[in-house]
Amino acid sequence: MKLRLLYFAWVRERIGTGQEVLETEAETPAALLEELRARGGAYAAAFEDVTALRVALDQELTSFDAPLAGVSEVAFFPPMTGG
Amino acid sequence: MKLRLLYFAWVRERIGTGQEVLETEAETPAALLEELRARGGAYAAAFEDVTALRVALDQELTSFDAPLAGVSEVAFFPPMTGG
Amino acid sequence: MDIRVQEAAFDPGAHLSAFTARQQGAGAVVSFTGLTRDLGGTLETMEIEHYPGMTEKALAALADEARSRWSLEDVFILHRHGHLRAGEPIMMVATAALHRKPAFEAADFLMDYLKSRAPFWKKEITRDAATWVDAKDTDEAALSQWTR
Amino acid sequence: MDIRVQEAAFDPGAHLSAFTARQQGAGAVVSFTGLTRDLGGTLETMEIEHYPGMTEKALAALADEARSRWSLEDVFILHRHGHLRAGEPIMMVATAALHRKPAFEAADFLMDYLKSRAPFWKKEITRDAATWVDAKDTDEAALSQWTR
Repeated sequence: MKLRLLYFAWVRERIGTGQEVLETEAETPAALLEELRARGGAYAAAFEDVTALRVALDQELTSFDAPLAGVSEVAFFPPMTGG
Repeated sequence: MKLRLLYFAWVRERIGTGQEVLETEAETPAALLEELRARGGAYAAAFEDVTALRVALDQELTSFDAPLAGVSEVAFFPPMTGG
Repeated sequence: MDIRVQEAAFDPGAHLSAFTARQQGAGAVVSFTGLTRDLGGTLETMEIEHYPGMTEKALAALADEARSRWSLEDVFILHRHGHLRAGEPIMMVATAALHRKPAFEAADFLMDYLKSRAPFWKKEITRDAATWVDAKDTDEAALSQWTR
Repeated sequence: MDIRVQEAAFDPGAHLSAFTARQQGAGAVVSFTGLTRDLGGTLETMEIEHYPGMTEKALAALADEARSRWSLEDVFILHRHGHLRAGEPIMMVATAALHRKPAFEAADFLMDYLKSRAPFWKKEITRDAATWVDAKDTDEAALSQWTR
Protein backbone atom coordinates (compact mmCIF):
# COMPACT_ATOMS: atom_id res chain seq x y z
CA MET A 1 0.00 0.00 0.00
CA LYS A 2 1.37 3.39 -0.98
CA LEU A 3 0.76 6.21 1.51
CA ARG A 4 1.41 9.93 1.43
CA LEU A 5 2.79 10.92 4.84
CA LEU A 6 2.52 14.50 6.09
CA TYR A 7 4.24 16.03 9.11
CA PHE A 8 3.41 19.34 10.78
CA ALA A 9 4.89 21.74 13.34
CA TRP A 10 7.73 20.30 15.44
CA VAL A 11 7.19 16.83 13.98
CA ARG A 12 7.99 18.27 10.56
CA GLU A 13 10.97 20.18 11.94
CA ARG A 14 12.46 17.19 13.76
CA ILE A 15 12.09 14.87 10.80
CA GLY A 16 13.36 17.51 8.43
CA THR A 17 10.64 17.19 5.81
CA GLY A 18 6.93 17.96 5.55
CA GLN A 19 6.00 14.99 3.39
CA GLU A 20 7.13 11.75 1.87
CA VAL A 21 5.66 8.76 0.08
CA LEU A 22 5.93 5.34 1.71
CA GLU A 23 5.21 1.79 0.64
CA THR A 24 4.02 -0.08 3.72
CA GLU A 25 2.11 -3.09 5.00
CA ALA A 26 1.20 -1.38 8.32
CA GLU A 27 -2.45 -1.85 9.23
CA THR A 28 -2.80 1.01 11.71
CA PRO A 29 -1.16 4.40 12.39
CA ALA A 30 0.40 2.80 15.51
CA ALA A 31 2.06 0.10 13.39
CA LEU A 32 3.15 2.72 10.87
CA LEU A 33 4.73 4.79 13.64
CA GLU A 34 6.58 1.70 14.84
CA GLU A 35 7.93 1.17 11.33
CA LEU A 36 9.07 4.81 11.06
CA ARG A 37 10.61 4.75 14.53
CA ALA A 38 12.70 1.74 13.49
CA ARG A 39 14.50 3.99 11.02
CA GLY A 40 16.21 5.51 14.07
CA GLY A 41 17.75 8.99 14.13
CA ALA A 42 15.34 11.89 13.59
CA TYR A 43 12.38 9.52 13.18
CA ALA A 44 13.02 7.77 16.47
CA ALA A 45 13.33 11.15 18.17
CA ALA A 46 10.23 12.71 16.60
CA PHE A 47 8.03 9.70 17.30
CA GLU A 48 9.44 8.77 20.69
CA ASP A 49 6.37 9.80 22.70
CA VAL A 50 3.12 8.80 21.04
CA THR A 51 1.06 10.69 23.66
CA ALA A 52 2.56 13.91 22.24
CA LEU A 53 1.23 13.06 18.78
CA ARG A 54 -2.06 13.19 16.93
CA VAL A 55 -2.96 11.48 13.67
CA ALA A 56 -5.31 12.26 10.80
CA LEU A 57 -6.28 9.77 8.08
CA ASP A 58 -7.40 11.40 4.85
CA GLN A 59 -7.75 14.69 6.73
CA GLU A 60 -9.93 13.33 9.53
CA LEU A 61 -8.64 13.22 13.13
CA THR A 62 -8.67 9.65 14.36
CA SER A 63 -7.04 7.21 16.78
CA PHE A 64 -3.76 5.34 16.41
CA ASP A 65 -5.52 2.00 16.10
CA ALA A 66 -7.84 3.01 13.25
CA PRO A 67 -7.53 0.84 10.10
CA LEU A 68 -5.27 2.17 7.33
CA ALA A 69 -7.05 0.14 4.65
CA GLY A 70 -8.20 2.39 1.80
CA VAL A 71 -6.43 5.44 3.20
CA SER A 72 -4.14 7.49 0.97
CA GLU A 73 -2.97 10.34 3.25
CA VAL A 74 -1.66 10.01 6.81
CA ALA A 75 -0.64 13.05 8.85
CA PHE A 76 1.27 13.08 12.15
CA PHE A 77 1.41 16.24 14.22
CA PRO A 78 1.43 17.60 17.79
CA PRO A 79 -1.76 18.58 19.64
CA MET A 80 -3.32 21.51 17.83
CA THR A 81 -3.06 25.07 19.09
CA GLY A 82 -5.53 27.07 17.05
CA GLY A 83 -7.79 29.95 18.02
CA MET B 1 -40.95 66.14 52.59
CA LYS B 2 -40.90 67.30 49.00
CA LEU B 3 -40.29 64.58 46.40
CA ARG B 4 -39.80 64.64 42.67
CA LEU B 5 -41.78 61.74 41.18
CA LEU B 6 -40.88 60.24 37.81
CA TYR B 7 -42.89 57.79 35.74
CA PHE B 8 -41.68 55.77 32.77
CA ALA B 9 -43.10 53.63 29.95
CA TRP B 10 -46.73 52.55 30.41
CA VAL B 11 -46.81 53.98 33.95
CA ARG B 12 -46.10 57.39 32.44
CA GLU B 13 -48.66 56.84 29.69
CA ARG B 14 -51.42 55.72 32.06
CA ILE B 15 -50.86 58.55 34.48
CA GLY B 16 -50.53 61.05 31.66
CA THR B 17 -47.37 62.78 32.86
CA GLY B 18 -43.71 61.88 33.23
CA GLN B 19 -43.08 63.82 36.40
CA GLU B 20 -44.59 65.79 39.22
CA VAL B 21 -43.58 67.24 42.57
CA LEU B 22 -45.30 65.98 45.70
CA GLU B 23 -45.34 66.97 49.35
CA THR B 24 -45.73 63.79 51.39
CA GLU B 25 -45.25 62.16 54.79
CA ALA B 26 -44.92 58.67 53.31
CA GLU B 27 -42.02 56.71 54.78
CA THR B 28 -41.63 54.09 52.06
CA PRO B 29 -42.36 53.74 48.34
CA ALA B 30 -45.15 51.32 49.31
CA ALA B 31 -46.82 53.99 51.47
CA LEU B 32 -46.29 56.56 48.73
CA LEU B 33 -47.96 54.26 46.19
CA GLU B 34 -50.89 53.84 48.57
CA GLU B 35 -51.23 57.61 48.79
CA LEU B 36 -51.12 58.01 45.00
CA ARG B 37 -53.57 55.15 44.47
CA ALA B 38 -56.01 56.93 46.76
CA ARG B 39 -56.26 59.69 44.16
CA GLY B 40 -58.28 57.19 42.12
CA GLY B 41 -58.70 57.40 38.33
CA ALA B 42 -55.51 57.04 36.30
CA TYR B 43 -53.40 56.68 39.44
CA ALA B 44 -55.46 53.84 40.82
CA ALA B 45 -55.29 52.11 37.42
CA ALA B 46 -51.54 52.62 36.91
CA PHE B 47 -50.62 51.46 40.39
CA GLU B 48 -53.18 48.70 40.75
CA ASP B 49 -50.71 45.82 40.62
CA VAL B 50 -47.55 46.50 42.57
CA THR B 51 -45.92 43.29 41.28
CA ALA B 52 -45.92 44.89 37.82
CA LEU B 53 -43.92 47.85 39.14
CA ARG B 54 -40.34 48.64 40.05
CA VAL B 55 -39.05 51.59 42.06
CA ALA B 56 -35.83 53.59 42.11
CA LEU B 57 -34.84 56.03 44.85
CA ASP B 58 -32.40 58.70 43.72
CA GLN B 59 -31.70 56.61 40.62
CA GLU B 60 -30.95 53.35 42.47
CA LEU B 61 -33.22 50.32 42.08
CA THR B 62 -34.59 49.34 45.46
CA SER B 63 -37.49 47.64 47.22
CA PHE B 64 -40.91 49.07 48.07
CA ASP B 65 -40.18 49.04 51.78
CA ALA B 66 -36.93 51.02 51.58
CA PRO B 67 -36.88 54.24 53.68
CA LEU B 68 -37.73 57.47 51.84
CA ALA B 69 -35.88 59.61 54.40
CA GLY B 70 -33.32 61.85 52.67
CA VAL B 71 -34.49 60.87 49.19
CA SER B 72 -35.31 63.56 46.65
CA GLU B 73 -36.24 61.57 43.50
CA VAL B 74 -38.60 58.59 43.30
CA ALA B 75 -39.25 56.77 40.04
CA PHE B 76 -41.96 54.18 39.33
CA PHE B 77 -41.81 52.08 36.19
CA PRO B 78 -42.51 48.60 34.77
CA PRO B 79 -39.88 45.83 34.72
CA MET B 80 -37.07 46.94 32.46
CA THR B 81 -36.63 45.59 28.94
CA GLY B 82 -33.19 46.71 27.84
CA GLY B 83 -30.58 44.95 25.74
CA MET C 1 -13.96 51.62 30.00
CA ASP C 2 -16.30 53.32 27.58
CA ILE C 3 -20.05 53.71 28.16
CA ARG C 4 -22.41 55.43 25.77
CA VAL C 5 -26.12 56.14 25.81
CA GLN C 6 -27.13 57.69 22.53
CA GLU C 7 -29.99 58.32 20.16
CA ALA C 8 -27.88 58.06 17.01
CA ALA C 9 -27.56 54.87 14.96
CA PHE C 10 -24.18 53.15 15.21
CA ASP C 11 -22.02 50.69 13.31
CA PRO C 12 -21.09 47.70 15.53
CA GLY C 13 -18.04 46.97 13.39
CA ALA C 14 -16.60 50.47 13.75
CA HIS C 15 -16.81 50.12 17.54
CA LEU C 16 -15.34 46.61 17.52
CA SER C 17 -12.41 47.79 15.41
CA ALA C 18 -11.70 50.73 17.70
CA PHE C 19 -12.10 48.60 20.82
CA THR C 20 -9.80 45.87 19.48
CA ALA C 21 -7.19 48.33 18.25
CA ARG C 22 -6.84 49.99 21.64
CA GLN C 23 -6.09 46.75 23.50
CA GLN C 24 -2.50 46.28 24.64
CA GLY C 25 -2.30 42.93 26.38
CA ALA C 26 -5.65 41.32 25.67
CA GLY C 27 -5.77 38.01 23.82
CA ALA C 28 -9.56 37.78 23.61
CA VAL C 29 -12.29 40.23 22.59
CA VAL C 30 -15.97 39.25 22.76
CA SER C 31 -18.76 41.43 21.43
CA PHE C 32 -22.53 41.19 21.59
CA THR C 33 -24.79 43.20 19.30
CA GLY C 34 -28.55 43.32 19.78
CA LEU C 35 -30.72 43.97 16.73
CA THR C 36 -34.38 44.93 16.51
CA ARG C 37 -36.20 41.89 15.22
CA ASP C 38 -39.24 42.07 13.04
CA LEU C 39 -40.77 38.65 13.51
CA GLY C 40 -44.11 39.30 11.88
CA GLY C 41 -42.80 41.64 9.21
CA THR C 42 -45.02 44.42 10.55
CA LEU C 43 -42.67 46.31 12.88
CA GLU C 44 -42.27 49.88 11.72
CA THR C 45 -40.26 51.36 14.53
CA MET C 46 -39.09 50.47 17.99
CA GLU C 47 -39.18 53.19 20.58
CA ILE C 48 -36.78 52.92 23.47
CA GLU C 49 -37.48 55.03 26.53
CA HIS C 50 -34.88 55.37 29.24
CA TYR C 51 -34.25 57.17 32.54
CA PRO C 52 -31.62 59.84 31.83
CA GLY C 53 -29.18 60.05 34.69
CA MET C 54 -30.00 56.66 36.15
CA THR C 55 -29.16 54.91 32.87
CA GLU C 56 -25.57 56.12 32.80
CA LYS C 57 -25.09 55.31 36.49
CA ALA C 58 -26.60 51.85 36.13
CA LEU C 59 -24.39 51.01 33.14
CA ALA C 60 -21.24 52.27 34.88
CA ALA C 61 -22.10 50.25 38.01
CA LEU C 62 -22.69 47.19 35.82
CA ALA C 63 -19.33 47.58 34.08
CA ASP C 64 -17.65 47.97 37.48
CA GLU C 65 -19.35 44.84 38.75
CA ALA C 66 -18.13 42.88 35.71
CA ARG C 67 -14.59 44.11 36.30
CA SER C 68 -14.75 43.08 39.94
CA ARG C 69 -15.89 39.56 39.01
CA TRP C 70 -13.53 38.87 36.10
CA SER C 71 -10.06 39.97 35.22
CA LEU C 72 -10.88 42.23 32.28
CA GLU C 73 -8.67 44.52 30.26
CA ASP C 74 -11.54 46.65 29.01
CA VAL C 75 -15.33 47.00 28.80
CA PHE C 76 -17.50 48.80 26.24
CA ILE C 77 -21.25 49.37 26.50
CA LEU C 78 -23.40 51.30 24.04
CA HIS C 79 -27.21 51.49 24.23
CA ARG C 80 -29.51 53.50 22.02
CA HIS C 81 -32.75 55.20 22.94
CA GLY C 82 -35.39 56.97 20.88
CA HIS C 83 -36.77 55.70 17.57
CA LEU C 84 -35.17 52.71 15.85
CA ARG C 85 -36.09 51.02 12.60
CA ALA C 86 -36.49 47.23 12.28
CA GLY C 87 -33.15 45.49 11.78
CA GLU C 88 -31.09 48.30 13.28
CA PRO C 89 -28.58 47.61 16.03
CA ILE C 90 -30.04 48.55 19.43
CA MET C 91 -27.05 48.06 21.66
CA MET C 92 -23.64 46.50 21.95
CA VAL C 93 -21.24 45.33 24.62
CA ALA C 94 -17.62 44.30 24.21
CA THR C 95 -15.17 42.81 26.69
CA ALA C 96 -11.42 42.28 26.45
CA ALA C 97 -9.41 39.86 28.58
CA LEU C 98 -6.21 37.86 28.49
CA HIS C 99 -8.13 34.64 27.92
CA ARG C 100 -11.37 33.75 26.22
CA LYS C 101 -13.42 32.41 29.14
CA PRO C 102 -13.54 35.62 31.20
CA ALA C 103 -14.27 37.64 28.05
CA PHE C 104 -17.21 35.35 27.18
CA GLU C 105 -18.58 35.14 30.71
CA ALA C 106 -18.38 38.88 31.36
CA ALA C 107 -20.17 39.71 28.08
CA ASP C 108 -22.89 37.17 28.92
CA PHE C 109 -23.20 38.68 32.42
CA LEU C 110 -23.43 42.24 31.07
CA MET C 111 -26.22 41.21 28.71
CA ASP C 112 -28.23 39.43 31.39
CA TYR C 113 -28.11 42.53 33.59
CA LEU C 114 -28.75 44.97 30.76
CA LYS C 115 -31.93 43.07 29.89
CA SER C 116 -33.53 43.37 33.31
CA ARG C 117 -31.66 45.89 35.44
CA ALA C 118 -30.84 48.86 33.23
CA PRO C 119 -33.67 51.42 32.94
CA PHE C 120 -34.72 50.94 29.32
CA TRP C 121 -38.22 50.17 28.09
CA LYS C 122 -39.02 49.00 24.57
CA LYS C 123 -42.19 49.76 22.67
CA GLU C 124 -42.95 48.08 19.35
CA ILE C 125 -44.85 50.18 16.88
CA THR C 126 -46.62 48.49 13.98
CA ARG C 127 -49.05 50.03 11.50
CA ASP C 128 -51.95 49.25 13.82
CA ALA C 129 -50.61 49.16 17.34
CA ALA C 130 -48.03 50.38 19.84
CA THR C 131 -47.15 47.77 22.43
CA TRP C 132 -44.80 47.92 25.39
CA VAL C 133 -42.57 44.84 25.33
CA ASP C 134 -43.16 42.64 28.37
CA ALA C 135 -40.24 41.61 30.53
CA LYS C 136 -39.58 37.89 30.11
CA ASP C 137 -39.45 35.39 32.97
CA THR C 138 -36.49 33.75 31.22
CA ASP C 139 -34.56 37.02 31.44
CA GLU C 140 -35.22 37.23 35.15
CA ALA C 141 -34.22 33.58 35.54
CA ALA C 142 -30.97 34.19 33.63
CA LEU C 143 -29.86 36.56 36.39
CA SER C 144 -29.94 33.85 39.03
CA GLN C 145 -26.84 32.13 37.66
CA TRP C 146 -24.79 35.20 38.58
CA THR C 147 -26.04 35.47 42.15
CA ARG C 148 -23.36 35.01 44.74
CA MET D 1 -22.21 30.37 6.53
CA ASP D 2 -18.85 31.89 5.70
CA ILE D 3 -15.52 30.19 6.43
CA ARG D 4 -12.16 31.69 5.56
CA VAL D 5 -8.58 30.51 5.99
CA GLN D 6 -6.24 33.25 4.93
CA GLU D 7 -2.74 34.63 5.26
CA ALA D 8 -3.78 38.28 4.98
CA ALA D 9 -4.41 40.51 7.98
CA PHE D 10 -8.06 41.37 8.61
CA ASP D 11 -10.17 43.97 10.37
CA PRO D 12 -12.57 42.30 12.86
CA GLY D 13 -14.90 45.28 12.71
CA ALA D 14 -15.28 45.15 8.94
CA HIS D 15 -16.34 41.51 9.21
CA LEU D 16 -18.71 42.18 12.12
CA SER D 17 -20.38 44.98 10.17
CA ALA D 18 -20.84 42.82 7.09
CA PHE D 19 -22.04 39.86 9.15
CA THR D 20 -24.53 41.98 11.10
CA ALA D 21 -25.79 43.77 8.00
CA ARG D 22 -26.63 40.55 6.21
CA GLN D 23 -28.84 39.19 9.03
CA GLN D 24 -32.57 39.20 8.37
CA GLY D 25 -34.26 37.79 11.45
CA ALA D 26 -31.49 37.60 14.01
CA GLY D 27 -31.80 39.53 17.26
CA ALA D 28 -28.37 38.62 18.62
CA VAL D 29 -24.88 38.63 17.13
CA VAL D 30 -21.87 37.44 19.15
CA SER D 31 -18.29 37.75 17.95
CA PHE D 32 -14.99 36.50 19.31
CA THR D 33 -11.67 37.89 18.14
CA GLY D 34 -8.36 36.33 19.14
CA LEU D 35 -5.28 38.57 19.27
CA THR D 36 -1.61 37.63 19.46
CA ARG D 37 -0.46 38.51 22.94
CA ASP D 38 3.02 39.69 23.76
CA LEU D 39 3.24 38.97 27.45
CA GLY D 40 6.96 39.49 27.89
CA GLY D 41 7.27 42.29 25.37
CA THR D 42 9.70 40.22 23.34
CA LEU D 43 7.44 38.58 20.76
CA GLU D 44 8.47 39.59 17.27
CA THR D 45 6.24 37.40 15.16
CA MET D 46 3.88 34.50 15.54
CA GLU D 47 3.99 31.85 12.89
CA ILE D 48 0.86 29.80 12.32
CA GLU D 49 1.20 26.55 10.42
CA HIS D 50 -1.86 24.71 9.23
CA TYR D 51 -2.89 21.64 7.23
CA PRO D 52 -4.28 22.93 3.93
CA GLY D 53 -7.29 20.91 2.90
CA MET D 54 -7.98 19.48 6.33
CA THR D 55 -8.29 22.95 7.86
CA GLU D 56 -11.16 24.01 5.62
CA LYS D 57 -12.95 20.66 6.13
CA ALA D 58 -12.50 20.78 9.90
CA LEU D 59 -13.86 24.34 10.14
CA ALA D 60 -16.86 23.52 7.93
CA ALA D 61 -17.62 20.42 10.02
CA LEU D 62 -17.32 22.52 13.18
CA ALA D 63 -19.74 25.14 11.88
CA ASP D 64 -22.17 22.36 10.88
CA GLU D 65 -21.93 20.84 14.33
CA ALA D 66 -22.71 24.23 15.94
CA ARG D 67 -25.73 24.63 13.67
CA SER D 68 -26.98 21.18 14.60
CA ARG D 69 -26.72 21.95 18.32
CA TRP D 70 -28.19 25.46 18.37
CA SER D 71 -30.75 27.27 16.31
CA LEU D 72 -28.46 29.68 14.49
CA GLU D 73 -29.18 32.13 11.72
CA ASP D 74 -25.57 32.33 10.58
CA VAL D 75 -21.97 31.39 11.40
CA PHE D 76 -18.71 33.09 10.40
CA ILE D 77 -15.21 31.70 10.98
CA LEU D 78 -11.95 33.28 9.86
CA HIS D 79 -8.49 31.98 10.81
CA ARG D 80 -5.15 33.29 9.65
CA HIS D 81 -1.98 31.35 8.97
CA GLY D 82 1.57 32.45 8.14
CA HIS D 83 3.42 35.27 9.87
CA LEU D 84 1.61 37.57 12.31
CA ARG D 85 2.91 40.48 14.30
CA ALA D 86 2.26 40.89 18.04
CA GLY D 87 -1.13 42.47 18.71
CA GLU D 88 -2.63 41.48 15.37
CA PRO D 89 -5.93 39.62 15.18
CA ILE D 90 -5.36 35.89 14.62
CA MET D 91 -8.87 34.69 14.12
CA MET D 92 -12.52 35.51 14.57
CA VAL D 93 -15.85 33.75 14.89
CA ALA D 94 -19.31 35.27 14.78
CA THR D 95 -22.71 33.72 15.40
CA ALA D 96 -26.20 35.08 14.80
CA ALA D 97 -29.38 33.79 16.43
CA LEU D 98 -32.85 34.95 17.39
CA HIS D 99 -31.88 35.12 21.04
CA ARG D 100 -28.69 35.84 22.91
CA LYS D 101 -28.11 32.54 24.72
CA PRO D 102 -27.66 30.33 21.63
CA ALA D 103 -25.47 33.00 20.02
CA PHE D 104 -23.21 33.10 23.10
CA GLU D 105 -23.08 29.34 23.60
CA ALA D 106 -22.37 28.56 19.97
CA ALA D 107 -19.51 31.10 19.82
CA ASP D 108 -18.04 29.66 23.02
CA PHE D 109 -18.36 26.13 21.58
CA LEU D 110 -16.71 27.13 18.27
CA MET D 111 -13.77 28.63 20.17
CA ASP D 112 -13.27 25.59 22.39
CA TYR D 113 -13.12 23.34 19.34
CA LEU D 114 -10.97 25.69 17.28
CA LYS D 115 -8.38 25.71 20.05
CA SER D 116 -7.86 21.95 20.16
CA ARG D 117 -9.44 20.32 17.13
CA ALA D 118 -8.65 22.48 14.11
CA PRO D 119 -5.23 21.77 12.53
CA PHE D 120 -3.34 24.94 13.42
CA TRP D 121 -0.02 25.13 15.24
CA LYS D 122 1.40 28.32 16.70
CA LYS D 123 5.09 29.17 16.99
CA GLU D 124 6.28 32.21 18.93
CA ILE D 125 9.35 33.88 17.57
CA THR D 126 11.34 36.22 19.80
CA ARG D 127 14.73 37.79 19.13
CA ASP D 128 16.45 34.77 20.67
CA ALA D 129 14.16 31.81 20.24
CA ALA D 130 11.43 30.12 18.24
CA THR D 131 9.08 28.05 20.38
CA TRP D 132 6.10 25.92 19.44
CA VAL D 133 3.19 26.80 21.71
CA ASP D 134 2.16 23.87 23.90
CA ALA D 135 -1.44 22.74 23.94
CA LYS D 136 -3.01 23.56 27.30
CA ASP D 137 -4.72 21.02 29.55
CA THR D 138 -7.37 23.66 30.29
CA ASP D 139 -8.22 23.82 26.57
CA GLU D 140 -8.67 20.06 26.47
CA ALA D 141 -10.78 20.21 29.63
CA ALA D 142 -12.97 22.96 28.14
CA LEU D 143 -14.11 20.53 25.46
CA SER D 144 -15.63 18.15 27.99
CA GLN D 145 -18.53 20.48 28.74
CA TRP D 146 -19.78 20.02 25.18
CA THR D 147 -19.63 16.22 25.20
CA ARG D 148 -22.97 14.58 24.74
